[in-house]
Amino acid sequence: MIQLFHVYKHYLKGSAALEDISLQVEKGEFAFITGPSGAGKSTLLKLMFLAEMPTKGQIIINGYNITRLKRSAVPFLRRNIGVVFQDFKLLYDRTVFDNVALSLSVIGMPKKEIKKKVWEMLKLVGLQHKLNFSPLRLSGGEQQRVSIARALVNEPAILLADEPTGNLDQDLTLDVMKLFEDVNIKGTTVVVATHDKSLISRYSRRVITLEHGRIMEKQ
Amino acid sequence: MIQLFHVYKHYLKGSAALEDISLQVEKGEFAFITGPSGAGKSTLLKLMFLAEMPTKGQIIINGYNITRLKRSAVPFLRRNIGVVFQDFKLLYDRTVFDNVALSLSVIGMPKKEIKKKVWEMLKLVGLQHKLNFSPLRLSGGEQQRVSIARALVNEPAILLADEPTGNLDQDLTLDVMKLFEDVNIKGTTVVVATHDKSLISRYSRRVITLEHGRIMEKQ
Amino acid sequence: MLIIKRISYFMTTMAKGIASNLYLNVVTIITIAVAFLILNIFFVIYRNVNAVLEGWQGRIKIIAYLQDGVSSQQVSAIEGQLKKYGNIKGVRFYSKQDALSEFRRELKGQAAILSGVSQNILPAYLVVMVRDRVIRNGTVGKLADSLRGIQGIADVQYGQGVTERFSEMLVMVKMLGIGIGGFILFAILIIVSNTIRMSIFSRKDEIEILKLVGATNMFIELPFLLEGVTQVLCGTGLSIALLYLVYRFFLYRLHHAFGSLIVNAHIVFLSGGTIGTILVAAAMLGFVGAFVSAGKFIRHND
Amino acid sequence: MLIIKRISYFMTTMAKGIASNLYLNVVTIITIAVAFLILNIFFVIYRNVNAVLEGWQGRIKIIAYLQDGVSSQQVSAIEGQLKKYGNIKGVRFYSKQDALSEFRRELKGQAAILSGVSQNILPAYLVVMVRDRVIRNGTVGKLADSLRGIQGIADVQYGQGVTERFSEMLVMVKMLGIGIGGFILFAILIIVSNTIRMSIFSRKDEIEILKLVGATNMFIELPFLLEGVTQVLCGTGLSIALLYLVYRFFLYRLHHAFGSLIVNAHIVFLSGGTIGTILVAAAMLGFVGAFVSAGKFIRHND
Ligand SMILES: Nc1ncnc2c1ncn2[C@@H]1O[C@H](COP(=O)(O)OP(=O)(O)OP(=O)(O)O)[C@@H](O)[C@H]1O
Ligand SMILES: Nc1ncnc2c1ncn2[C@@H]1O[C@H](COP(=O)(O)OP(=O)(O)OP(=O)(O)O)[C@@H](O)[C@H]1O
Ligand SMILES: [Mg+2]
Ligand SMILES: [Mg+2]
Repeated sequence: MIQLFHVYKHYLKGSAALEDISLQVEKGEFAFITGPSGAGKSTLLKLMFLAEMPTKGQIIINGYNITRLKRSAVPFLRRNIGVVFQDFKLLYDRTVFDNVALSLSVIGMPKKEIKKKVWEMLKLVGLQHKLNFSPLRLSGGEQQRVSIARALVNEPAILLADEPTGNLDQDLTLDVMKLFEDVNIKGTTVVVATHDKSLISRYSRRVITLEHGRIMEKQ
Repeated sequence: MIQLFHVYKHYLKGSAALEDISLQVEKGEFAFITGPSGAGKSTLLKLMFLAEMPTKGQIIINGYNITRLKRSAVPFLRRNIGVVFQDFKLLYDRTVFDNVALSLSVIGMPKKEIKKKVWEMLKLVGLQHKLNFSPLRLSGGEQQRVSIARALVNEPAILLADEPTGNLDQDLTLDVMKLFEDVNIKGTTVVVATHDKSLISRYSRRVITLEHGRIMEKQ
Repeated sequence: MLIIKRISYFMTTMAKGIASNLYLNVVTIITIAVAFLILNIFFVIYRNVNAVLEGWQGRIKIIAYLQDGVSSQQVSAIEGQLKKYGNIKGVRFYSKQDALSEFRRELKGQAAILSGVSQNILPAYLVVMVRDRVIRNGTVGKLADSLRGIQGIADVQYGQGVTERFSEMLVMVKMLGIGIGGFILFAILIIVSNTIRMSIFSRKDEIEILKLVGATNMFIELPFLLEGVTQVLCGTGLSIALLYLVYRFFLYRLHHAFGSLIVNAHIVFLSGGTIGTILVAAAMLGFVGAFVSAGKFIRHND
Repeated sequence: MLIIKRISYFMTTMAKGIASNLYLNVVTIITIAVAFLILNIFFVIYRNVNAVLEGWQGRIKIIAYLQDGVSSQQVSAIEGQLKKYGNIKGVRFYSKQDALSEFRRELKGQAAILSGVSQNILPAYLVVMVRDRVIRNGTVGKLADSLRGIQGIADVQYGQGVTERFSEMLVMVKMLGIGIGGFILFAILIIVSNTIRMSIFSRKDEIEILKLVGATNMFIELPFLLEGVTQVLCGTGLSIALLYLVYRFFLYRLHHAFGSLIVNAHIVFLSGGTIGTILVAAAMLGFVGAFVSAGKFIRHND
């Protein structure tokens, strides 16, 4: 469960990115965050997995108040959260396999198990034949799918996806959304930030709309 | 004018990215390249501005056969081509202003003129107030618009845009497309690679569809 | 424990890190090797200069001229008295006859000037060998003066001025040695910590991403620490190999050519124990360098 | 020309480059400074050792003992003959009387043994100063032998063995000097080219992007070349400043304390001309280092 209480985020330089955000995403919920470019979607997700700290307010993830969390506890909280980054954040000097395996390596899973899980995950996003490529050798959409695979491979309790289909064609977009729905059915809380109106209208899910750092409407 | 005759592209590792592509984009034309993820759209654009060399075939840009071009001539050809990269390719240790000014600096334009041109261009993409920010401090969509500004600021004869609206909301997408149409009217040849079917259907322009590295249909 | 269980992961990650930054690593290792080699060559020079000085120092002695006509009993008595001095290593008696042959030996080749010198004109004397600490303390003069009071001793000579200078020179060489050696060591530390920092710096994306997927600091740091240790070990190993070549083809030959002139002690290569100590120290240096750098970029960057 | 017109662009780009990589640049500059400082300190040591040896060398001379009863005309004739030798710098005559006073002076303090030495027992002699080149050639013995044949000369002495050893020692110090100096210079070159490469390496994205927007290689390269030159110049300047401190607070004082003992020449600080030469050489070093590195990453990477 994700709870935000009167959260503000001001970056050092520049105006407020988020202002007075209060919201609650239940365990197992599927929510879209939308809004125009620069509205604060990515910032909101960044707060949720502790990439940024709020300027003001309280954030509670899975029962932990993350503004009070000890530094050393951060990695363990993050292991329950899979993240698809808007800019992919892949390691270009590792193979596709290694990139996806990363989330499993850090929790000390045995090699054999990692191999099996990564292969299955890559197959789900249609990249099993590019296993040993560097992400540098992949197209934009392929890189995005590697990023998605990495976020999902350790079956996290929460999935945060930032513009996960920006580089995907319609067929792949549907495939990826199907994937998200599947993990959602298995109990994972899913939060997807997107500017794609057609995507949102195709799925009748909760939509949180941001504009200039404020929540506009809830549904 | 862009002409390709029986062009093939095989990357060192992996299967063929493009196979037997022949096409012609007239001076002043506006064309979409579309196709599923991994079809070869980015590769096709990369060939056009000499980021990659074709494995086989001839490419003629503005009358120059680029497969026969001297190395030292490459920069001068590139100055006539504006490119919006799928992954933005911004300098994160420079300001937004400096990033956009780059295309003008390399041709030795006086500082004062650069200042004026860059400011006007940033205003067109709605980022004039983020002039002195590092791109690191910008949202995904904002970074994409910086990339667009840099491609257009030196009024190139050819504009190649790879997925230029992947991170933009609908309003901004329309703004950017309007910008592209404007430069097209002024005589610039525009080639836009996109997987966004709705974008293509909104504008009745020529569409080149790729699939598995081959051209499927022309219109 | 996770760390132990995943040892192969850390080793392969380190190996991948080195491979992906091969150029940087090679340069780092060469730089470390060169720096250590400079230190070692300097060390050899220092040891030899010191050996020369110590050799000279061994030749410093006090000569006590005896009064004419002292009997051999009196000589024994004086010798016995001198041997009780804590600062005196040994005493040797030269009779008038000995004195003449010594004098002849010293002036060998200049036979002409000796024609008029007979046994009678030279006094008998005692050569007093002093302990090293006296020379280092610069108190040879004091000791000599105290001998002057002994019954039967006519005069005392000890190369006035020269002994003091030797002590000063020894101190100076030692100071210079420590100063320059310390300085080079400091330079090595700067270079090592710099190169390890570069290595971490060039992988800061990787560090960021590892943090985002939930890696602990320890997990991120370990391969870097291993890399730092490996780098410095390789660099040091290389420098020892190079040093051996320098020793084998330069110093060793030099020693055979001019050895007796410049060095009293043999120039020997580092002993196994010394090499071991150096390698352990190097490993620690690499670890500390990597740890400090890692601290800056990994731990303090949450 | 574009290059000239845009000089301010290149300067600001370089400055921005340095600022954005401030840490790397500071470390680079310090590393260069340290390396140059080591070289300079070594240079000072080398110069002083050399000076000591050259001082000793000045004292090497040939002594030609004259036959008893040569007249002063004969002496003048011999002197005249000797002065014609190209390898002889000067000749000085010591009469029997002079010889005795010299002998007294040398054995001063050991007055006891002189009591029986009268004027008659010492021969008159000539001191022959030889040119440096003879010593360096190691042909003092040959020269001495050729003097033996001259009418009126009874015997010739020249410190057999010692002169040859001095020549050998001089050659050795020079070899060691060139060897170690060259080695340190090589080490500096590795370090400099390494750090400049790192600097370019850390900005390879920038290079790629500049190429994509149509910059010529020259345009991309120039700021890096300027940066290389600036880095090495700053490093060298810093090392000269440091050297001055070392000189002022260490060597200079040492010289005043023990000067006469260790050095014949004064220890002086680098002259303005030398500093100028060093800075020009450093600038060229930086340029070459940057040019080579830039070649690898910029020109050969189209
Ligand atoms: N540098 C490279 N080395 C090897 N293979 C490559 C390289 N770049 C691209 N490819 C491969 O070539 C094919 C075409 O890639 P390209 O980037 O042109 O696709 P795209 O149509 O732009 O896809 P997307 O919509 O996902 O960006 C893909 O299969 C990709 O994996
Ligand atoms: N590190 C930062 N420092 C300063 N300002 C920032 C930083 N990151 C984001 N911002 C600013 O905060 C605002 C919100 O950014 P955010 O990335 O959350 O937008 P977004 O909704 O994800 O937009 P997009 O759809 O374009 O990705 C923007 O105005 C952006 O410029
Ligand atoms: Mg965003
Ligand atoms: Mg693409």
